Amino acid sequence: MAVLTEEQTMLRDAAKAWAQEKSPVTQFRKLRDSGNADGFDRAVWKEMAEMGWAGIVIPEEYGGTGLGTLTLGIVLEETGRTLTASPLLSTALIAAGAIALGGTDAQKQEWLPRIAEGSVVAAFAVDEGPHHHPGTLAMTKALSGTKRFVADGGAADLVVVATADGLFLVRGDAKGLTRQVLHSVDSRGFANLTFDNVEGEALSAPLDAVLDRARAGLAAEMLGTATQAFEITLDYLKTRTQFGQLIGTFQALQHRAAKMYTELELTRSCVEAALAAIDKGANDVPQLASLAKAKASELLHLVSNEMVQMHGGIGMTDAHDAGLYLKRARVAEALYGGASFHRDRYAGLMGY
Amino acid sequence: MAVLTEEQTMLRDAAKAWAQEKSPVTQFRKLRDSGNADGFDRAVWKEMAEMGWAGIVIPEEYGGTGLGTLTLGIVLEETGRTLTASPLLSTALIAAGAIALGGTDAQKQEWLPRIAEGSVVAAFAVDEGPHHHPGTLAMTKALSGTKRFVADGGAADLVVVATADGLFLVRGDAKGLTRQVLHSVDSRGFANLTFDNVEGEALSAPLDAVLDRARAGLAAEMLGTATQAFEITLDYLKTRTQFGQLIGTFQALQHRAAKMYTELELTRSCVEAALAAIDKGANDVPQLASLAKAKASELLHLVSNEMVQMHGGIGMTDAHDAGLYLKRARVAEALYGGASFHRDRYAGLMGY
Amino acid sequence: MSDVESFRAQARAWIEENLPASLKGGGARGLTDEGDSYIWGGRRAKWTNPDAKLWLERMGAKGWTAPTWPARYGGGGLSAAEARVLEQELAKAKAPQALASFGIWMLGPVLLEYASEEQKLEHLPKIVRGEIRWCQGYSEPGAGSDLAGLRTQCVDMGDHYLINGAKIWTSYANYADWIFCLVRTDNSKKHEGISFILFDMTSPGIETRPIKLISGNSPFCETFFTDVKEPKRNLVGKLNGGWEIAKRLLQYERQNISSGGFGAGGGYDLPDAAKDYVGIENGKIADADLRTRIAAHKMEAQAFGLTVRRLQEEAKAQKGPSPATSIVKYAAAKLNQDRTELLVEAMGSQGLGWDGDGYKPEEIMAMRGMLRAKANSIEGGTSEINLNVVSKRVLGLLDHQ
Amino acid sequence: MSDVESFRAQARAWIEENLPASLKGGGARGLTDEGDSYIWGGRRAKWTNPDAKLWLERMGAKGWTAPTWPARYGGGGLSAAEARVLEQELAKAKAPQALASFGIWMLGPVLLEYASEEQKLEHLPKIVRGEIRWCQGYSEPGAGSDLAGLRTQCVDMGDHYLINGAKIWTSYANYADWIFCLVRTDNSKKHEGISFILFDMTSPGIETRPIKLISGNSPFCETFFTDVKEPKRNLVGKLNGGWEIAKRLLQYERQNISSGGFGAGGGYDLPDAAKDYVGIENGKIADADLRTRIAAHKMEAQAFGLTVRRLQEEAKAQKGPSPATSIVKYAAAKLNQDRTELLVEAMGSQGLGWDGDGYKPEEIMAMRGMLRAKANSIEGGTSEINLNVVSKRVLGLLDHQ
Repeated sequence: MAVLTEEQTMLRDAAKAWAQEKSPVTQFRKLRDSGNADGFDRAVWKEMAEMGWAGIVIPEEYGGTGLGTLTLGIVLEETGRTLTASPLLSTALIAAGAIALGGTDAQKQEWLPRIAEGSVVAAFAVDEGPHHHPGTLAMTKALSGTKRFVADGGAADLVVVATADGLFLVRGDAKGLTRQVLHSVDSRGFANLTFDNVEGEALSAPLDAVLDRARAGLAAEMLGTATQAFEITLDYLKTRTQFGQLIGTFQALQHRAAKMYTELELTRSCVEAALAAIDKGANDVPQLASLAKAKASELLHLVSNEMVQMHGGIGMTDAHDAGLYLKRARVAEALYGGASFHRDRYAGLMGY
Repeated sequence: MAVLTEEQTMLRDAAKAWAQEKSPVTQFRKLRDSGNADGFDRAVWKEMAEMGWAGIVIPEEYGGTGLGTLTLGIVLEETGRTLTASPLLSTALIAAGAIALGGTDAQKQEWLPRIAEGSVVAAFAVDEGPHHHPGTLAMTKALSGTKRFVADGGAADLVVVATADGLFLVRGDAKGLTRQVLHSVDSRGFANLTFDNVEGEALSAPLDAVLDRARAGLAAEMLGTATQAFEITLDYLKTRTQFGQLIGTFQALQHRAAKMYTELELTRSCVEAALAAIDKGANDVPQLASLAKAKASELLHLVSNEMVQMHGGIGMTDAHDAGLYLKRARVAEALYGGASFHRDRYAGLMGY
Repeated sequence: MSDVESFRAQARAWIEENLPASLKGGGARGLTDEGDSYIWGGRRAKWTNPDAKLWLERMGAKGWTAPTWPARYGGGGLSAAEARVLEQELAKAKAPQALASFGIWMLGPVLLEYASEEQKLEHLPKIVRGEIRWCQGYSEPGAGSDLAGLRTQCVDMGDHYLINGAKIWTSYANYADWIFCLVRTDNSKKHEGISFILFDMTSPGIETRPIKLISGNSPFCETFFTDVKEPKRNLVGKLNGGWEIAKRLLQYERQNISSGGFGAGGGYDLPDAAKDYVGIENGKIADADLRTRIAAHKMEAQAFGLTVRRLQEEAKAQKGPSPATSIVKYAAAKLNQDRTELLVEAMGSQGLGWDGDGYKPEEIMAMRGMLRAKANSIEGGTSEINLNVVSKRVLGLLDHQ
Repeated sequence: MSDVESFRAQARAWIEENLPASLKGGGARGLTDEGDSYIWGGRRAKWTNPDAKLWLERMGAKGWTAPTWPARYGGGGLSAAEARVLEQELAKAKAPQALASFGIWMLGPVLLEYASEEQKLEHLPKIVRGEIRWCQGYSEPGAGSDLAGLRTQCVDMGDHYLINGAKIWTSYANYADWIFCLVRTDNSKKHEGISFILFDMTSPGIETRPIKLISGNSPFCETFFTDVKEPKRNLVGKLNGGWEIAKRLLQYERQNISSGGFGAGGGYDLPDAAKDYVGIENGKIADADLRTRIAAHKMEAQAFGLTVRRLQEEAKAQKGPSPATSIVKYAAAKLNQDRTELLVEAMGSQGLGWDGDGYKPEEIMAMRGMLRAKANSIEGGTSEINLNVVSKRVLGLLDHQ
């Protein structure tokens, strides 16, 4: 854990308490079983906004607290721990960050206060094929075509659309915009959005800067998810008995647990460095964002697999939470580029 | 171990007995410490030839036994176990195989009987850069340029030279051929051969077929090397005590040992399949040869590292054999293409 | 013509004549109401395609559902060579497997070895003909990897046994007619207090509860026994001698579930999926990183296939399994998990679907297959147990003293 | 100007004035007759470059070889902030390290904590000035990972101790003046029978034998003690209380040998080597497989560097090391081994040289560095021991009961 300010520490403690007590995994399970089409509970989102989380990267003059990306990352980590489904990443980090970064004063005035108060849900539409490949977008300012696998795309009142001609803001009720809600394995609110000559407003934030915020923020959420998955597994190692022994006394499992812990610590450093670099406006944001997302993807892949394996048969049952972690893991791993994409990008950024 | 014929079983037993008793690693160590420039002991090579090993792939009419590549692979595995340094691979398998495959009757008459009796040492010169890349040879039939890292290139009486215009046979005393003997980490007889308009005789064997023989044969030797390295390590796990326990009772080491054993068995299947496919003239020799060499490279890399690690400090000393296995491993891994090269080749052969 | 070749001609002719037309050419699906492509038989079978029933009856009558079992127990009485020929001819005709059966794969072989003549004559023919569908009562909630820690009580009541307890991971217990079951007949010893018993699942006091898995399917049940009475003649082997039978049966289980690599051959081929979803550049899968990992995986798969074949050949030559067979289950599990993960990865966001219009059936199958494959390293002995077995029995390493 | 900034100005001026010209600008090699670039000091030092001696004397006189040690023991008496500034200024001037010393890295910190005032005054100033070179007598042939199993006997003879036994992996014992040594002073207990003692390597009865390593170097010795007599005042801490000191010293050892990633930053940079030896296609390393693995490794290296920095910051803020520091040694060892292996692989056959004309010095160094790095996961506690420590002390997992 990075050295936090007093404000950050208080916010983290509040977020942890809320997530563990008010929004444990049982809540997410209920949401999933309810077949909610938004992929999140609007009342819960309102509650989160009331705690000020929707405005963490929004300047005070537009109704936020302007505490920055690292601070929001701390909250995302805590909500990620319990698989809390909400538009915190897409709305409060990505869309709000993009508008704060590149919006005109009018755009900021129009959207940021409403995001901060939780009355607008926003989504970020990037990919046009099954793989993340922002370097080759076909959509232009004419805003026609299909954006795939848009997080919170079903519920969004506002869509930040990436095109070859830059970013655009599109209203959820814009003419020509149609949505196909997806039933993704993680039961979140993904949708395909089809644009037919839709009207939008240019937003002058660089795509890469917005994407790197998305990646670092998602990596923070994934770090939380992996941390809690690891802790649940560690608890099981300390309680499950086989052959008259706690299974956590078997050295082969101990070494695997120690390696997971090592990966958790290494990934934490990358995530925190990427978030801090964004707040500082540092030059190395692109490489740190790719590092954080790649490491978080590898970490969560490993930990979610080990969670199932170390739980044995019980981990294979739908009644246990391991499957929920595994399913969310695979989605988060791929979103905004998997480890493979980011290794390639990192090498390219470093010139080899 | 493949199901062997009676003849193969006898040969294997004889090879195993000879390698373990007459040519244990202490012999290789002596050779290394003597600073022998050939990288092998000519008296030992004579002895191996007298046992008929130099003629295993040579037809009976040319003084060999014509038992085939799989049979020679069985012997290579046994000599590989004890790091026996000899031109068995380069002369008896590669060069003899190339001439048997594509030589004119005159070429066969001239070279094969002398190879079978052990009076000619032959080498195979392919690579022109530090990496194996036979698809882009610059040397042509004019036979000018430098061939690098030629196994047994220092001692060779005959060199099979790969060029963009096909293979050529070049006599060791040919005008314009100069040699730079290398001090490689495995203390074998590698050399750089520089050709200045050298006279050679075309040999009409396909380069890829000869290379695939080289790869499968080397993989067999590496399988033996890895097998013995594993057995030495397993013995140490059964005798070394720490914390009042044999270290082989620690489950983390047990699982690593079991995984190595798994890799050994998987690799054995690939090596034997590649050798058998060569003897059958099967269509899938290229993919099986790449499979065998890639797997053998990965296996030996793993086992040689684990050998040092599981021996602890003693494995780091020059007095212990672990270092000799490690050093030979790295050379054999790279020769005729490492795992990386062969993964790429395999994917290409399979059309993706 | 050799005997084997003359058998081949007979087999081919028989198949040509008896394989119902609707099942020819492979690809048969939805043969039964369970919606899968397997014919499981049994008393409760419901046939959506009557030709599937016909095929089972014809094959069962020949004993070719269990080709090498003795004819006196209903088997085909074929030699190993003939059985291979039959297999080849069935494959050529792309005939569906006439019977998928834990009775044939697991129970039958141990009955042949351990059961009384009376028991063999009672059970084996019904297994061969697919009349009785069996399930396996091994694991318990507290006894997974430590199978011998099982606690289901079986008490000798003089003229019958009284069984109380619970099993878990009983495959398709909700569809099975009979169960082969490990029970505790002596509480004072661990391994030496276990017996192997068979009984009818319609006996009073048995309840099955399907377990929903993360893949969405329910191939397993929890099974509860409350004062279940069973005749004493259903005990196989000696009282308290069940552990030896249990271990032998596990060997058959591991061989069967892993020798085919958990079906790693089937479905969307990885390189094809990668080409379709990632694209091609200069004839290569466009993502070089993924391409490398796919190639490495395909090489592992080929190495595995060559190993299974080699071990079979060696076993034949040596009249017994090589110690190396113990690596097969571990390797097969890892391989299938790697394959299904790579398939999901190759499909990108299209591989992340659960259901609904947004995804093609093969995309849904890729995700569910990946989730299902997580069990490969748990079912039939965890990979950790497999590695323990290799290190102790094959490599001779010891437990802490 | 803050105090720290005014210190920066002073330090810079002092370095400018006192760093001998021949040592400026970095890259200094062959400073001593041991042929390496380190200044080890000690009574037996032979100086091939007298400026190296001068630099050590000047830095030692300031106490800046041990900047944060108290001035009364010869140290620099600097605050942590000042010490960082000094380090930065020395780095800017590319000054060679004035003293490489196990005395500073390992012994000094435990003397400050455990030694008597008299012992501190005797030994610490000589360490700071590089007058006495120390070696470490810990491991024994039968006691490697199980360090507490050591058997070197130290018997109380009334007016002196009598020491008999053998040590192994004593770094540079053949060059050292004094040794800090673990000895057994009670055979009836394991950990509670160990004491920590210092003595002069020129005492009669000590023999050192360099061990040749697979890398060709001999940085370690076997060291034999035959009836070595030592004054009783050289015992540090309590009799039979050495294990606590030993463990603390090991913490310093692990921190020191791993926090820099075993020097993973130095030498030929991997991507450069790959470009030079493999070639470039479309601006990328031509071998896509190798490129991917190099990128993955460089990312690990950056993650490691960020982690070391984070742990330092956390330790500062919390006034004590985070439990996560125990992962550093393990991670550093793996990282350096991966780096050196990739460098050898990138160089192809040019990375496979031992010596001779056929190879450039950096090529030979790549191979020898790879071989040397194999010890990283053994020295100062094996990776297996590190993982045990993490699982027990950090994760709270237990031994078999």
